[in-house]
Amino acid sequence: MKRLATMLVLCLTFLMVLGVVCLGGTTLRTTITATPETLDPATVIGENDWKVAVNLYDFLVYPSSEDASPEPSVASSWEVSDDSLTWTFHLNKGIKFHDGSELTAEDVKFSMDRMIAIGEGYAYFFTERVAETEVVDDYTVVFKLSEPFGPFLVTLYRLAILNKDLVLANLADGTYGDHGDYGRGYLLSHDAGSGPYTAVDFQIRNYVKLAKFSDYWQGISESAPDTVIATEVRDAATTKMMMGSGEIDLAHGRQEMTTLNALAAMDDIAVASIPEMSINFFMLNTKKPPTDDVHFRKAMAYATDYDAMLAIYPGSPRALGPVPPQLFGYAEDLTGYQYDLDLARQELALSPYADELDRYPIDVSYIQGNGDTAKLCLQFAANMAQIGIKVNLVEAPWVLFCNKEESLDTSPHVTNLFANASYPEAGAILELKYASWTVGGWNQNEWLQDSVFDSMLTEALTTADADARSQLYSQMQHYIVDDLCPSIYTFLSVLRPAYRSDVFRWPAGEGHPHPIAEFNFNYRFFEML
Amino acid sequence: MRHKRDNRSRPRWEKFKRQWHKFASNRLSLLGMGVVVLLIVLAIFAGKIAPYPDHAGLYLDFQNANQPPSWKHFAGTDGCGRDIFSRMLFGLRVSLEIGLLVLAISVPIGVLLGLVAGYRRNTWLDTAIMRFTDLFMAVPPLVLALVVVAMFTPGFFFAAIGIAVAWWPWYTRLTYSLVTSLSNEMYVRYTELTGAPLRHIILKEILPNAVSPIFTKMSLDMGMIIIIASSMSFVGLGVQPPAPSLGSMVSDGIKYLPEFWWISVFPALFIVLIVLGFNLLGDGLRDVFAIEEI
Amino acid sequence: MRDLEKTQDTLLTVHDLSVSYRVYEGILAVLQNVDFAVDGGQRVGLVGEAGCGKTTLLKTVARILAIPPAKIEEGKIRFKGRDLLDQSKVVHRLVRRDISMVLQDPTASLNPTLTIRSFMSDVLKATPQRRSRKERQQQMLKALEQVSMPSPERVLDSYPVQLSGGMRQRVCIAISLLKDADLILADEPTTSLDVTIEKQILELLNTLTVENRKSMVLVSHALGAVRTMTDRTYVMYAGNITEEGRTADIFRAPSHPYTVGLFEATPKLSGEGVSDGIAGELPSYLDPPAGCRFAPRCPERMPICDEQRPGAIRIDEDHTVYCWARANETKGDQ
Amino acid sequence: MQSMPVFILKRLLYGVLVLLMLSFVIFSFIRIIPGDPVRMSLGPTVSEEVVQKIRHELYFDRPLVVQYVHWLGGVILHGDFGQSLFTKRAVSADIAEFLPRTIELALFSAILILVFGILLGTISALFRDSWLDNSVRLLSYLGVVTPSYAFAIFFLLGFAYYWKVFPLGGMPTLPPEIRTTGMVAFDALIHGRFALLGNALVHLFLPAVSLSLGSIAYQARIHRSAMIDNIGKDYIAFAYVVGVPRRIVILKHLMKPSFIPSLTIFGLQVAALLGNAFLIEVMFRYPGFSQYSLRVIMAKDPYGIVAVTLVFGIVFAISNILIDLGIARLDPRVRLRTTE
Repeated sequence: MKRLATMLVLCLTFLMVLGVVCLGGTTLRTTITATPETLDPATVIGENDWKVAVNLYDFLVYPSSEDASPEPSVASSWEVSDDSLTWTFHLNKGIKFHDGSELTAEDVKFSMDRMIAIGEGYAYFFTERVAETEVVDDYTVVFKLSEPFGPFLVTLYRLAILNKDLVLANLADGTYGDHGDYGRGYLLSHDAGSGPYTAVDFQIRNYVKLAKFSDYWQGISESAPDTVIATEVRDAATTKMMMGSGEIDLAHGRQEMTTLNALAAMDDIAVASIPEMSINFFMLNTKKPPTDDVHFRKAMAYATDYDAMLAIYPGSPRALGPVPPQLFGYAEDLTGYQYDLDLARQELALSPYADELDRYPIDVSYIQGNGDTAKLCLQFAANMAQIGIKVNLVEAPWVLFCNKEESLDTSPHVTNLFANASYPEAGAILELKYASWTVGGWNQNEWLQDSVFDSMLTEALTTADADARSQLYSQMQHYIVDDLCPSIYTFLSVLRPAYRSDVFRWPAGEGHPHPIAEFNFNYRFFEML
Repeated sequence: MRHKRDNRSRPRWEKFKRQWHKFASNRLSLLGMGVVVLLIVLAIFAGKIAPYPDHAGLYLDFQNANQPPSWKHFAGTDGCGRDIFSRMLFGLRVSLEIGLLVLAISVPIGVLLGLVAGYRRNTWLDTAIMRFTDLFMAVPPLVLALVVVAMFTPGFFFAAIGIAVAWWPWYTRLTYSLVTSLSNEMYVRYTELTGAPLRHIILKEILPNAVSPIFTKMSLDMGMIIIIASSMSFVGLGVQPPAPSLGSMVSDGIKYLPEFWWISVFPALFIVLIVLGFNLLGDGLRDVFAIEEI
Repeated sequence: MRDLEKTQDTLLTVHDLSVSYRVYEGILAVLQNVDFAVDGGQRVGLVGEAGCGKTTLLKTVARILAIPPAKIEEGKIRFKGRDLLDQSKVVHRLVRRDISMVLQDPTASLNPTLTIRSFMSDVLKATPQRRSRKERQQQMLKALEQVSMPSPERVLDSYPVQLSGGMRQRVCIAISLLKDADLILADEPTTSLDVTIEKQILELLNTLTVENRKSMVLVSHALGAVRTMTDRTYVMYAGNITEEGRTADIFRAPSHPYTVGLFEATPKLSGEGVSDGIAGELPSYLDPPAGCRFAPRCPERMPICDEQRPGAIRIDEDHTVYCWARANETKGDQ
Repeated sequence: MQSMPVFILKRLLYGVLVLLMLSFVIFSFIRIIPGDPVRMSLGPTVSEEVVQKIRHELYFDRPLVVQYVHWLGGVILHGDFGQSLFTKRAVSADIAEFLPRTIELALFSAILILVFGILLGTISALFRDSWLDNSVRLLSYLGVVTPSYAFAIFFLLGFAYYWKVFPLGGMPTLPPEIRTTGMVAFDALIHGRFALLGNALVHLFLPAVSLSLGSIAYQARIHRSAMIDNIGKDYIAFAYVVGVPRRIVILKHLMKPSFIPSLTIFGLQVAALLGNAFLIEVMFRYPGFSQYSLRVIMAKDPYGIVAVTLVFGIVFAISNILIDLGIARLDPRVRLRTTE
């Protein structure tokens, strides 16, 4: 059997050589936690989907690598009416889609209409806000809003521009009237974009293969990788092996600490750190006893040993409130909560459940698979035990976890989760976390449903003036953190992709991570060595 | 009636002694029994025996995380610095509990249905029951169990339910075949002729003779069930942490291979030992009762 | 005069053979110092109630005794002047060529998964002479016709299950006659058959052996058949030869009390023992009586019977019996 | 013999019937359990109209029976198993993508089981109570009691991490142009892509072995005992005594009847294979059907789950029928009974 084995191995090595020869050019081999489900940018919100999408598609405006503020991209310039309801965008000429046809205002309108019609993914930014989209001429497009929407520009980071003709040429019958399936079937495995890379091979659950798009309208440097292969590798052992043997150049950033340490120990392997617009929450259910009592919640917030938790995620900055600091509208003057058992006990004493704690054990649910999260929750449970609160840990597979969040009675007292801002403004995460209309999802276990907060949020979002909006945001953060304390904010999430520094250079590696995590994986800015 | 029963019971006792003799004459069977007894003792007194009983539940000591096996920690420690040996002992307890629970659910149901179907042979009832069992034997047990658990919520209880759902049909089958063969035997015919009521025939004649095969199958199944249960924890649909379960200990360890091999290897070996014990015991019993491959 | 024959062409001699079985409960001493001989062209009957070791004897001779659990404690078996107990190739070939056997139970002796054809052709392929497929075909048909099998072609291509008991037995005989062995061991070829077929089969064996001058050992409960078909008869009880001699003499004047009882019980004889003929049942082989194994059931039992085993008593020039009672009688005569 | 087709047909029909009932049971399960899968898959930010629209597309707003019948129609008429809520694509497409690989894995292991199980069983039966026999028996005992994932761990540690003779897992992808069956090794073979074939085999090896070892052991045990109690049978003795050469007696007269019980067990082994494949595929990152099933099961993906159970049932039923045919082929008694 050993002989057979060695024979087979010979074949294998031979094949590897063969493979490299065949591919030619430079290849960047990277891993993702899961392949996208589809290449259709209108229907997805997942990190992995967008890591790919930013390479396939272009956007009217592109987030600056400094503060994520909008910079011209497909749109060379834009202006907004005084009532801030009419947005006019002037497009660059000669932008080529991957099939060679030119990107025009028609395509922009089509993409917006399609997104709203389908109504999935990030469509909720625009539905009921974008009243209509007008094509003035080939290079001018106008969005008419039904109400002012402050973050409108930055939400356009999520409007990927599709090749209208290509999509329409590939309609299958479906339920979108004369648009058939609106090209969803086609876009499952094809892109229809103008981005720096085009998808050449996509095997779901397996890998995506991108090829450089040579006549990309902004130009693309020679040194950028000619081919990018993103393989789905979830399990740490394999990642370590493949990194060690040089089978992959860039590992996804969601490794556990033990794995990262093992990786960092290898030579030529560096670990970049990319702060995400995302924070780790212990989400306290504000409708279920005992966590429905604010004093109880504050007690928990004081009883949490934040440093111990940061020790599990070394290098992650402490979070004081729900908003990551790099976001527009972050309240600098938040004080938050510190580990202080005396304060914790005082608060607990004020709560009606103080003397019957053992009658109220609390369920803490977290997602199976990541050992660090598990440690986090174990730590949390240990802390709660210190003030006499009994904790049952419930590890759930991702989807079962989501299931429970659907209704109030099935959702646990506490969940631990990272919540991610979908556009670089405080409003994004505040809405996601605490608005009444986002309950029933895994992002909000608080079930806050607080009318005061809702009205503040609506006001903020519909405020066009930046400073005024920022003001409102910071008020909201104080209201949430100081008065309601619906969540315990542990730390800011940081992506830690390990990569072979001898194979390529990239901004995130040079200490200039892009403020929006997915945009760090625009391979146009990579430099193969 | 009474003295008739006495007549029956004395030979039974003799029979038992003879069988025990035969069983004891096979070293492997004795070994199996020894292992099983030992395991049961370990499980019961896990709290006393385990060097670090508190490590079974919520316990964190990141300073001592991932320690290799040593005199302090026979099987090393896991990512949270918990003593793996202690957790194995409690995991054993959980495994046995699940095994017993599954059997406690599936055996009575299975046997009952089997008896009914067997005794109402060639009636609509028989057909209905046996077709119904086919339904549950149409997919691999693990698949069925996983589906059932996924429907509800993962955890000790539903894991057991899930496995039981996939398991009872085998007992129905077994009992059915036993009844059909036994009821052809003379003495049951005889009781039938004497007009003893159905209940009497089943309880007094069939059941006593069906006990040993069923019992044997149970001890053989124990191993299988423990494997399946651990497989379910392995994919996260079994017992939930911090409760230690051998299966999830193994799967947790996998991502730490190869550096921290002990995290998953020792629990895996322990599972092997458990199953080995029950199989040896079961095979011993099978030889004694001279039962075909169940 | 018989001694002359013996020296001339003794085909098979079994001398002082003891065979025992190792079993869970202990050691079963079945055959005990058995002496047994078959001459060329001679047909020998072997009678005795079920379980008295006849089959063991034949299987030992045919070398198909399962060892273990069986074990040959002592004794010699000579066939055509060769020692059958040695495992050399020569002997092996000799046995395969010249000894054939018909087993008790035809159903058990035919492989349920093979057609009669494939079985027979396996046998034929093994025989020394080379045959073409066609010749083999004819050979098989001939063999089947020999045993007067109706529609042999159909039988060839059928499986044992498709045949009746009688047909199976004939097939077995046909197969065992395929190789023309010099010695045929027929172990109760007619149990499990109804009387008419029994008659046919026995006659069949009779004619076949007579025609091509074969030697045969016939084990049978059908004493009538043994009487008509055989030249010599051995009577066995519990692993001992109790009486031997010319068939005619033995049936005319049975001497051993067991033989007497056996003959009286004739009609009842078969699987279920001899309760009507002789009181009691076979001794357990685990610890057989030290003396004469028949003693416990013997009507003429004497003290000595329980202590010593009786030696051979010649009551006639070719009629030997192993019995203390007879020994005393002969003394009395002198 | 002539009415064998009828027998097969009967078996098939019955199998289909059982599977239909099963799928219906699962369906009703999914409908009664709390939680709205559609809303679940889309998240809270998606507007109610959209969710309602998709519910309607997928017949979740109709009565159970209507939905079931519609689904069944799809399956029967154009092999459409409905749409997966989570991969957002036709379940049938997923099945076509993933099933072949698992089939290949299972076939590979099944062959290993049959060959080595029988081989070892025969050896230890023929050399009964020799050291060879004893060691085989000991090993097979350990094999039987060791769960497949334990094997997987040991092999990963040994062959993948330390000696590095085998890859850690995964499976090379099949270039679309040579995709015929979707079984990587097989397609590579029939298209003469030997480099790919070698690569595929090297990736199949560890999973297949860890998957089959337990079954091999069990198979060996069964075959051994089957042969041993046949050795004692009269027909073997008879075959010897009428002069059939030893070789033929063993290979034919002894083997053939011994196959009957061990083939029956083999049927059960195949079932075990399909079950264990779950963990093995997870551990070796083998992009197969079991891994996919696990995903949809956990996702409570309604059509996914039904399809998965159904597919397992079908594979299961087919393998059973094949086994039965094999037995009928071997054992005239069975064959005659069935054709009576």
